[in-house]
Amino acid sequence: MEKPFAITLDVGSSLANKTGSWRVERPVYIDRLPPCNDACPAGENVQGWLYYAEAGEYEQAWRQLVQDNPFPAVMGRVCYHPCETVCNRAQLDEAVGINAVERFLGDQAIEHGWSFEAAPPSSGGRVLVVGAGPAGLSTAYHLRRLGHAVVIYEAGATPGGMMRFGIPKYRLPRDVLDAEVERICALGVELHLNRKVTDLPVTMRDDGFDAVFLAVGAQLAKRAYLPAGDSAHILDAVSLLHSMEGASPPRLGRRVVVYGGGDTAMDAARTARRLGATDAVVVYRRTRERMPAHDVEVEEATDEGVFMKWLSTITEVDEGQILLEQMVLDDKGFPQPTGRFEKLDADCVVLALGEESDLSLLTGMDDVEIADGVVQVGPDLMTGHPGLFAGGDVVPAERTATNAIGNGKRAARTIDGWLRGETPREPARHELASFEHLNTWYYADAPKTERPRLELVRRTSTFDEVVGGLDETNALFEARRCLSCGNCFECDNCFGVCPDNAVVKLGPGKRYEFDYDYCKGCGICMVECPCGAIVMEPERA
Amino acid sequence: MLSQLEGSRAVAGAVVCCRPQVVCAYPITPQTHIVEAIGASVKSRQLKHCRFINVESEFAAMSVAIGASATGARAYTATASQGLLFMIEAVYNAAGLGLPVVMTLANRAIGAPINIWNDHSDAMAVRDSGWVMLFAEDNQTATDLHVQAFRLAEELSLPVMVCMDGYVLTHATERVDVPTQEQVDAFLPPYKPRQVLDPADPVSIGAMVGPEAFTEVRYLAHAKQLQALERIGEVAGEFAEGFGRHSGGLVSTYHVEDAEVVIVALGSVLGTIKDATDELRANGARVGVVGITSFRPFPLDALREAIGDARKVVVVERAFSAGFGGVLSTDVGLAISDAKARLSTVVAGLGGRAVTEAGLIGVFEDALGDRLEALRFLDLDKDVVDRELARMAGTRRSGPSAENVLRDLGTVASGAL
Amino acid sequence: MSKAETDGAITTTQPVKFYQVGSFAVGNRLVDPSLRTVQADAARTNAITSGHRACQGCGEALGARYVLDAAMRATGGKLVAVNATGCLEVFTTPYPETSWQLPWLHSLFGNAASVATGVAAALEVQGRNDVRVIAQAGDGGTVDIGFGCLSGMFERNDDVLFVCYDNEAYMNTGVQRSGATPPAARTATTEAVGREPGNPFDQGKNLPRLAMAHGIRYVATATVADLHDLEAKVERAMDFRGARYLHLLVPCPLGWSSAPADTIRIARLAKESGLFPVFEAVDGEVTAASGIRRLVPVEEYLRLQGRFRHLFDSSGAVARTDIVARLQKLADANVERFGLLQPEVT
Amino acid sequence: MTVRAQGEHRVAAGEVDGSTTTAGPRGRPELFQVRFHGRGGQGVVTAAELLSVAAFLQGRFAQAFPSFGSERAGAPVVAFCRISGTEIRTHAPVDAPDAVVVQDATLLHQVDLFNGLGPEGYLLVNTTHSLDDMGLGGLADRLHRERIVTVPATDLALEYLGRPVPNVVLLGGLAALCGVVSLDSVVAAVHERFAGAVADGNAAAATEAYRLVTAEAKTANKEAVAHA
Repeated sequence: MEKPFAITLDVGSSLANKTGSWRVERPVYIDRLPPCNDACPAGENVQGWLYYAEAGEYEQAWRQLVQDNPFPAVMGRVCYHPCETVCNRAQLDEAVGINAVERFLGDQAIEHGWSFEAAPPSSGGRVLVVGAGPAGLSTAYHLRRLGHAVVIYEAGATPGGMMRFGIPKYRLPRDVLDAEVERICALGVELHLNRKVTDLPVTMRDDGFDAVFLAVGAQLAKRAYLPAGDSAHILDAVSLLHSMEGASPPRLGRRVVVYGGGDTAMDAARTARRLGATDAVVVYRRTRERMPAHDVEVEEATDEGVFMKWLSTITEVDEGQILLEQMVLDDKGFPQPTGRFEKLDADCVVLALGEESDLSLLTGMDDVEIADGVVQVGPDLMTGHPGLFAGGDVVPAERTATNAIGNGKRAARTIDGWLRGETPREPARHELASFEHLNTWYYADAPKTERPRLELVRRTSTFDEVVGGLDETNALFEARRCLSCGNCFECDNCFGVCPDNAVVKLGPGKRYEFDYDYCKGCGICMVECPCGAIVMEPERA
Repeated sequence: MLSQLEGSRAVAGAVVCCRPQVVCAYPITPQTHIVEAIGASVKSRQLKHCRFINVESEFAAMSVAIGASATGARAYTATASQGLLFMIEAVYNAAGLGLPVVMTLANRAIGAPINIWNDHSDAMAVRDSGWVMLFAEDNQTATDLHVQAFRLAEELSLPVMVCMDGYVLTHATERVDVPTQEQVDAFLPPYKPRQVLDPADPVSIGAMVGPEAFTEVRYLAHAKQLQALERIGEVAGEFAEGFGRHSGGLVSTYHVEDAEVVIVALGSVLGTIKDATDELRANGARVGVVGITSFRPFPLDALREAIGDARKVVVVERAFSAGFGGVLSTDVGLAISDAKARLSTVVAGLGGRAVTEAGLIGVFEDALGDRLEALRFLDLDKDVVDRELARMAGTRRSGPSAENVLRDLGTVASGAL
Repeated sequence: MSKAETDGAITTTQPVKFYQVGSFAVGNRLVDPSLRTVQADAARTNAITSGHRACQGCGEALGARYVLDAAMRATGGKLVAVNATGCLEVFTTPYPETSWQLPWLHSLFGNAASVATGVAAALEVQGRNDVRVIAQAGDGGTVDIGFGCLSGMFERNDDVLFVCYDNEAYMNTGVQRSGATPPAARTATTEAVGREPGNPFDQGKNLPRLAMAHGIRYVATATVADLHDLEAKVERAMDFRGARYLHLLVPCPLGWSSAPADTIRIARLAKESGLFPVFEAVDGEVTAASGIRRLVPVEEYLRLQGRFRHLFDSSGAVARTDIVARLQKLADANVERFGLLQPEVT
Repeated sequence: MTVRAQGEHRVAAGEVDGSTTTAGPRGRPELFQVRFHGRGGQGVVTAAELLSVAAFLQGRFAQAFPSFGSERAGAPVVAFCRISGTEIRTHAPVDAPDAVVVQDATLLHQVDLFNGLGPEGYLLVNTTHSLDDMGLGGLADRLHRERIVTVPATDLALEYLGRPVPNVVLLGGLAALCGVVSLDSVVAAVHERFAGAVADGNAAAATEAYRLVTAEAKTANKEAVAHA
């Protein structure tokens, strides 16, 4: 077509005009640290595995998850999920049910018998792990994946530590625990049961280990002196819960008093109900607010008919009866005696005053510092003794399985570094993806899926699992509630809202890139990015 | 086919034979009979594959034509006077975009005072719009020029305006040989656009052009007009072959060979001038006539040649530029600038004022006797004008001149002959 | 207690939706491509391609691409666009470059509707009814200088979709007041001075309602903030024959003196405040209105725009409570008229 | 309207048929000019056009045009017709008609009907009254008595057409009065323009008018002779 000069033009010719020169600020894609990842004691990349889960790629999601935590099925039951506490979605409607999805993935893995990728060829390093609790097993798992030979010496007859002896069946069915422990062993971890280490230096020397991770946990119940009659029936929570794993459950009587305010106290009281106690009373010297037990535990306990007695101390125990003194909190929040007393019928008293570690195996190791009954370690979890590391309940930290697993992962990294003679670099942490970084307009409203709970009658009569799992539909639903804070989830917004077509779409999983030839730097993409994965950076002057 | 019919209908018949595909109509006297007749042909399916669109204004009429033409359709409309002025922005645009729209202009005066009768003020207002402007001397020419107009327009990708005097031609019933469909089909090939809006080959039409290219664009518009100057004569020749009569061309001449005095004019007044010429020649006066058919492009050379050695050139025109004088005269003056002929402008027939043979004979005689001023208003009632001038000088609030003059003449507006 | 709690069942089924997508984001890797917007498609037309000279954050450049890409999909690429004079025309086609990637014609400021009528007529007589016609203009070319031709096109029910990109003033000539300029807005010809600063109240032309009064088949309003809604309306418009009208709100960072990055946010607030009702009308009757999702007071919309700066003090607090109240009244009236706080009417 | 003309394209001067014609102004041969007076709605313009068609059908050149104006129904209107054996080039209005046709006698005292009508001119008036009744007796001194004729055209129209439209009827009278066109070509023109009853009625009425005028002219002639 012979076109009239200047007035009629060939289409698309403006591509010759590179408007990128107009730009004083340039958009840049970034990844921010989602609050859930930031808060996870086990260092899980929650957003990372939810990204796969929401796509229905469950095995992929599970594999992403176990990069950091080999116990999804256990965690999905017993973790107190700090991730959900900080979830940005909570400010929209409700936090994403991360824990429920984790459990779903863990159960899927067991159901389909997914196993870990085989460990890499041996690095030559040989590490002893003392104790097959969450910390020990986690360390062993990660060390194997780093190519080291790992041997676990476990004093008990079964692995799992507090996951088995501290957490009742109705919260964590044993087959689930066994399955995930077994999967770790299958990775080539040498597990020696009934092997109590009494003299660590000797063991280290004789069995020729290059490094040791000490994770014996805290198994000894703290005792308190209570004036008691000869016939008074007093036992401690640790041995109560421990004995639940044995053949014959202990007899407690109809009226059980539990003394203490931690999760263990709740477990003990709920166990008592299940063993037939009509009255299960938790006596605690302070108030509900100051109680260390997690809310969910307290709620479930009270649901099941456990009675709470705040601001009380047991001053005397007799057959069938105890004497309580009422307390008041002083202005510093410490309980002070009031001199007022009351009696309470009780067939037995269970003491749940916390646990201590048995550190006798360290006798004679002067370079290992012990304070307040726990081993002192540096940020790399190494004790004063070269090559001796410690984690879990034997070091100062919150005593939860999740934290222990996190310790194990961290220890494995530092042990690996120590064995290679390197100081391992902590992976750089991105800026936190806080709520203000999000453009929440683009997320539709979607309330959390409640996990079904077992009928109350059955909860107080049997040890069936109380909290059920999600089926696939609502697991997917829950996963898709994730806002993917700070991490591109390919919603195409930047691609769509650019007035200059200066965003290039790279295809599924490949995200996008900016075409700086044409980007004028208006910043609409930054404002309209739902998850805050774009920042504007000034152009160099 | 030889017929006795109204000029408007003759033109409508010719346009219908040209098979326009989009015809826009907005009523304004004295153009209405043309589009009415075309509309009837479309409704009766005599003219097929044509959309007849009743638009809401002349501005829309030309705009619809622009859109249709740019989409490869043969587009036609007609207007007059105020209507032309109302569409003038689009008139320039059609030319600027090089769209071969054909339009009939039924020449009529421009108000105020409002006046529905014939003169050429409207055509002169779009003199510089870039359109080819052809003037018809009678209804035969008017009819034939439309057929040539589509041919020229589409060949050159330029809009063409055929000017015919309102009422004097549009409403006159005369003998006209109306082209037949066969003749027109043989003469006018289907429209092949130079540029077209087509999804298969998209282009952007109507870009914004800055100082870097605007002069070139305007020059090209001029160059196109110069091409038209070549083609108009040739097309008239080809038309004569196909239709057996001569119509169009750049200029027409009558007894110029030995003329001392030549009158130059546009449109239907030429017939009356020729009658006057015969009268004078019968008494031995050497007078002649040059009719300008192609006003744009303006035929400088052809005109110079036609005027030859006349010592006096009189431009009789139905328009004028207040504060200056003749409009056509300016162009004619340029054509004879290096000849020794003296030029006079006679402004005649404004707003439907009759131009009589007697009056024209007077003009010729005064020209021959060197009594003709440089600028004369033919049949001007000097007394009326002087009285109004006096009134205006006398009282600040002298009121509207038009009404004053009518009152002075004792005429009721437009009632009398 | 939920059913699950009473019978101990371990499942609660819920419909699986895509909550990252909602119905708001441009697309999402998880949804079926057919549920994504045209803009999410890497193979979209880009009817206006890169290199155009629109200001940073131009809402009109964005809106025009949204509309035309959607129309291109709806028509299988058989589309012709006619453009009135204005920003859109100037920033897309300065010789020697054009940004358009479809057949496009610019004639004059006031005649886009008529030119489109001519294009449609030409296509019809050539038997090319598969090719569709869109005419587009700014608010000036629609409600003011272009209104005569537009009304004629409506009245004749010519087969044209006319799209008004409304940025509420004459931006191309330096932000002068138009018949679509909202009350109290500062423009170069309604300066923010005197007792009633900015554009007077009780003026202006509501073109969507005028279009409805013409009884044309389809009339809709939309903003650049809800792409799904906009594209659905363009597609719907293309299902009808005859005259159709789409009125699209396109914020102008220059004329509204707002941050270029806020263009879409401001459009969103215009709708969520009720000041700009988003609705659909078929055969002259309102058939659907997009409900307000997160209602905001008008000042949240006004505060982001320099053209309303005179209504606030330096701290950003409302200084002219009287004027803001009048504007809020207008928003409330829209909420009332279109039932914007009720669940979607459809 | 379109009608086939007798003879070839553009009949040249002198090639006209033998019907009577009088000399036009400035002695140009065969130019005959008619002015029609009537009121808007009486078909004045149609009358002029039909006359031009009738002439055209006789192979003559003709030109018809209205007095260009914006008159509404009822207002006095004028139309012209030029007939010539040679091509008509002028487009000036008719200032000196050879014949004047008055379709509505009530115009007599409102408009100067006889302006420019020379002593050789013809006058045809639609009326049932006599010239004297109308106070036009004096005209006999200005014009040849036998060239002044009245016809009850409206009555004839009512009789033959059922409608009071005198224009075509008067054309029959004009043909008889001055023979500028033949009755046959008037009838032919009528049939070209109209169809069915309207055509037939008009033709019959025109024919009757032709008969009446021919008769009246004869008696007028006799009177003229007697006076002499």
